[in-house]
Amino acid sequence: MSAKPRETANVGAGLWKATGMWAWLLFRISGLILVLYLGAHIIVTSMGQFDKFDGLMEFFDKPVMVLLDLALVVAVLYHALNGVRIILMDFGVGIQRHKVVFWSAMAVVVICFAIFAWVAFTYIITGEGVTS
Amino acid sequence: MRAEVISTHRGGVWSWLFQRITAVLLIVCLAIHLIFTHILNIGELDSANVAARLANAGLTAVDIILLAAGIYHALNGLRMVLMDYWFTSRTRALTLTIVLWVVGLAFMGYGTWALWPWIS
Amino acid sequence: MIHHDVIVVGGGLSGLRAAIEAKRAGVDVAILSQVHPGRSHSGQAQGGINAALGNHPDGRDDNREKHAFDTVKGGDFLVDQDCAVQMAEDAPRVIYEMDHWGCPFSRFEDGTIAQRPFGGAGFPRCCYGADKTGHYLLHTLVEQAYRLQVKMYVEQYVASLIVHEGVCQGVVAYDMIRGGFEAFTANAVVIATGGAGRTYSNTTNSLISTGCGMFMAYHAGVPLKDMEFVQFHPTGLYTTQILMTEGARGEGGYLINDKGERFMEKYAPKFMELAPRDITARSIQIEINEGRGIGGKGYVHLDLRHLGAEKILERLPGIRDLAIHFEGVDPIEEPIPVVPSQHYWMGGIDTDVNGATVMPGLYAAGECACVSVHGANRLGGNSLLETIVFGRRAGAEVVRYLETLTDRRPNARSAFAAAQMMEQKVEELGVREGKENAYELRAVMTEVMKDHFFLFRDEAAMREGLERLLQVKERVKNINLRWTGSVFNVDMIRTVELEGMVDLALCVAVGALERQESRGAHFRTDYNTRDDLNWLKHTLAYYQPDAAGPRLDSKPVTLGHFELQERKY
Amino acid sequence: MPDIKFRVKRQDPGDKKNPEAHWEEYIVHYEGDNLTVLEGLFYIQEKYDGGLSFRYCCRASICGSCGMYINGAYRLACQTNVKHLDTDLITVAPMPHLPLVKDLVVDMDEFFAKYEYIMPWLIRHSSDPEKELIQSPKERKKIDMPVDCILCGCCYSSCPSAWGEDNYLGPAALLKAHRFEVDSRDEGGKERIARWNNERGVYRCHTIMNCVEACPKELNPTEGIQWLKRAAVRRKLLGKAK
Ligand SMILES: Cc1cc2nc3c(=O)[nH]c(=O)nc-3n(C[C@H](O)[C@H](O)[C@H](O)COP(=O)(O)OP(=O)(O)OC[C@H]3O[C@@H](n4cnc5c(N)ncnc54)[C@H](O)[C@@H]3O)c2cc1C
Ligand code: HEM
Ligand code: SF4
Ligand code: F3S
Ligand code: FES
Repeated sequence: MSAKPRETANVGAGLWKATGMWAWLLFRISGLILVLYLGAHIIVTSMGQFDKFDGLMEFFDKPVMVLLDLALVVAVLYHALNGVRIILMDFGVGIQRHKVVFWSAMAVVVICFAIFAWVAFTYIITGEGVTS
Repeated sequence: MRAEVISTHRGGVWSWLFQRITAVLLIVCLAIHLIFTHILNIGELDSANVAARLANAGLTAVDIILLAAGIYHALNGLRMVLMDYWFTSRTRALTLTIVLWVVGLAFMGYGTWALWPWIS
Repeated sequence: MIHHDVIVVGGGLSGLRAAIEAKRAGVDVAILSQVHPGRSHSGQAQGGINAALGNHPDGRDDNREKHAFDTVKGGDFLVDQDCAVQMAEDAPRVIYEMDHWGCPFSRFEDGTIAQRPFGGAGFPRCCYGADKTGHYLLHTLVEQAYRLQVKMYVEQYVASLIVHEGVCQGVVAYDMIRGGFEAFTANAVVIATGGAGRTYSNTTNSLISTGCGMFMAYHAGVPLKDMEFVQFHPTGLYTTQILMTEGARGEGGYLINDKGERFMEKYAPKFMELAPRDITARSIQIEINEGRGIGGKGYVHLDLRHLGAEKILERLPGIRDLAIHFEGVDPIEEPIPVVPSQHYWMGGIDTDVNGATVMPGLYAAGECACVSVHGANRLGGNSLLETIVFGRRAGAEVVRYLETLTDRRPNARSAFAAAQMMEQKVEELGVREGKENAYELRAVMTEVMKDHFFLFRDEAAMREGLERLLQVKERVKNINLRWTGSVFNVDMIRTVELEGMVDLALCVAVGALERQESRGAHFRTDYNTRDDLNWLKHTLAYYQPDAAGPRLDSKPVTLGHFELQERKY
Repeated sequence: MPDIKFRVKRQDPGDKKNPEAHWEEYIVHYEGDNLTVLEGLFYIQEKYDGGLSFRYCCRASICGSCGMYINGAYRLACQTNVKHLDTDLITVAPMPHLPLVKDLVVDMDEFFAKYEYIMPWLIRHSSDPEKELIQSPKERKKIDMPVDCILCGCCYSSCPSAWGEDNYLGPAALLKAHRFEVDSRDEGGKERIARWNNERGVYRCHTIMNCVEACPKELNPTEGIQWLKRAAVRRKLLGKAK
């Protein structure tokens, strides 16, 4: 028979292999982390009222905390860029090729993160900010 | 049929829409906020520094928007997550919404109060 | 025991249309179906549905009269002409109604329903929705049934009729999801269970087209009409016999033999590939038999490549998918290997133009019925039309019948007894000592039908075939059921079915042997011409509980609208 | 000719002795170079175990009966040629996250209840013309994708939003809503909108896209759902129906 072996039916990725599934799970988790952070952030900021702010800031400037900050940055970046992808899809953009859009967004995440990491490590190593 | 449970739910377009609008606001304001507060001032964050930054009316406005949008977005996001798991019925969902609004408004008040001394 | 005024057996197009019509008249109607109605066999239909709408630029002169004539001629004059006229008359109306109900027909530029040429028709009158017309029509009717809140009992396998003193009063059904038999009583029953294609091993039909309704009625004493007329479609996929619609040729596809010739030139110079199905199918088979199949093998090519990718993707996307998935051939790049395959059951339960059978309270519509609008050979696009036209008429007739009834209480004892009988029968199947295997027997039967009662028939071969069928019938008595669980027992259904299918096969065999002429799909090499003097009549087959085969009788064909003439294309 | 091994998930919740799920293996023998998974299941039923239950009807990928979870992906058993799975072990399981009836048969009642709930029929208020309703090819094109849905339930089973005790309408029902909302002949905006424009309807879709991945007809339910969300906003802000 002249039949060429050819991909038959849509052989989708299956539940736990699908990009969209992980994208969503991580998005949800990052969102929740951010909610917790936001709560903490408001409370910390309010410490200015009680004159504890500077003490706390010094605490946050410790390298360990800066590393934790970086984790937060990942969460923010991931959430923000995947959020952009979702909003694009709300406009009907990229529904046909959501994976391409997803990985492009991830590339932007990596780039932004690199900038943040550079700033942070400069600080950890030299103890000085990039602008000063 | 369980499908009938759904029929008690009404609307949802506003919360959906505002989630997007606040997201857009967030991405703009957050970028400004992060760059000015964290990148440019890494390691030097103290009350004087923050006060100096907040003396700029524009940046203050950004922070206030950030606060409002952030709280709405965060709590509405939280609501969306919770409504997937336990707060499925109309009554539960409604209770959740009300509670979150109260919490949100409280935080908004508290957050503004916290920002106040910086500004004045 | 569950009661409804009307029970419709089968959720295909005809069953749904009948139920909708009755429901609209305010009658309490329920559909019982072996599968969810939206999964019925009707959804497989591809090509289209005929109606003389005159939307096509080349079809402006088309009219109902011409549609009726094409139908009669296509059916080799075995058609009851008044019925064909009625069908053509009703056609535009039911199509417009389907459109108003939301059927997504394809459209012409001016926004009217698109039509394409189809085999045996003088004008392009086949309304279509891409190449998924059946799917679209079926879903439209399912939607309407939901809208009207027609009660649907889904996944109920109907196993027998409840007959009380010669009147049909309901059915006995096996509940596949919960298990067990249940009697459903009713004042009228409409059978719409579709064809019996699965009695052949090489069929385009779905796996549930086993003719249940036909043999239930047959066993209850209702005659089956014209069972020897079985349609073979020219173009089924070589390996799976999945249909490549006539629409593919309607859109301009070629049939090509090994030498690269468009061989239809020889057989139907005027209509070419669009000759009626019996003629085209036989032509292909002759090519294959004479060694001009592709590479000498048993198939020819259906070539669509010259239509171009754009047209194929727009008009025949489903065909392309099927060819890719099931044959590994992309019609845009390669010709499709096709063979003639069993396709349609012209015969069926003998009914009048309103779907009424000889048994009071029992109605039939769709492929399982034989109003006789297809005669000896159905034209493409006419059977979808038949299901809707006659489903509607049967639904209306049932309502009229209910009005004439004075006593509306079905006999509970008969119903109970009928349900119990089925239960016992299945129980007995499970404990029987026999060693026959239902699947083996099914394979034997379907092969016999394919080998002995296919496109070309002759006395000797058919005698042998009949003999073998009788053996199968004998052996069926020794089947024992291997699995007796109560829920979703497919094994049981397939075993129970087999018994009835053998009876249907016997009707085909006996009828075909008896009819010593060639007419439409029934072609005998030993009597290769039509014989209007002796055989312009319908065959009726009656069940005989004590004999192996049916008792045959005949019935005149209604003429009066069109002159008999030789059938040339 | 080739043999291939099938691993089938079996479970008969009604069986008192063995109600638990378990896997069973069968060797399926076939001739030629084509065997669909559905044919394999028939082979098992005929040769090994008549008790194997599964749905089937058209064997031509149009009726939507045979959606299953085959080798870790949603597929129609009849449309899946084992040769294209490139392995000699075929794992067949029922569609996950739906109530099980037996073996490969899942309960679709709720799926259809939700389908019915969104009013999947053309709603019209003006009186119908004598002939067809005029619909241009351009307008017809808008429903090209959604009308091909075969209601197989793969997308519904795959969507995390619909799992568990949640009452999310699910991609298939919403795609149907879209199919009618975009149909130029439909006038049912007012009636239907309340059915899908709510927290158990379109807003429960988090654009996870599993449904797109799962659909064996390669449809895109998400596209329809997103269209609906936009339609709801348009209606709220601009008061426009279509
Ligand atoms: C591949 C293919 C393509 C076709 N294309 C065309 C075409 O282009 N144009 C055209 O005009 N015709 C076409 N036909 C023919 C046409 O599709 C059928 O004749 C028509 O659909 C029959 O419809 P029906 O309503 O009579 O029965 P079906 O659609 O077969 O419905 C039968 C119903 O009965 C139910 N049922 C069966 N047995 C039982 C039982 N024991 N208990 C309970 N329920 C039962 C089934 O569940 C089903 O719902 C095609 C046929 C095939 C096979
Ligand atoms: C920086 C820019 C941000 C963008 C572009 C963004 C975008 C989005 C979008 C589009 C959604 C809706 C997803 C849906 O409907 O399924 C969403 C959900 C959510 N967002 Fe954000 N967001 C941002 C920042 C934040 C922040 C700062 C927080 C927390 C404080 C947050 C918390 C959440 C949560 C908890 C959800 C719900 C997640 C879910 O349903 O799975 N987001 N976000
Ligand atoms: S959208 Fe696709 S997966 Fe979902 S029911 Fe329809 S055909 Fe099946
Ligand atoms: S998987 Fe579900 S959440 Fe939305 S995109 Fe598909 S319906
Ligand atoms: S059997 Fe119909 S889709 Fe597979």
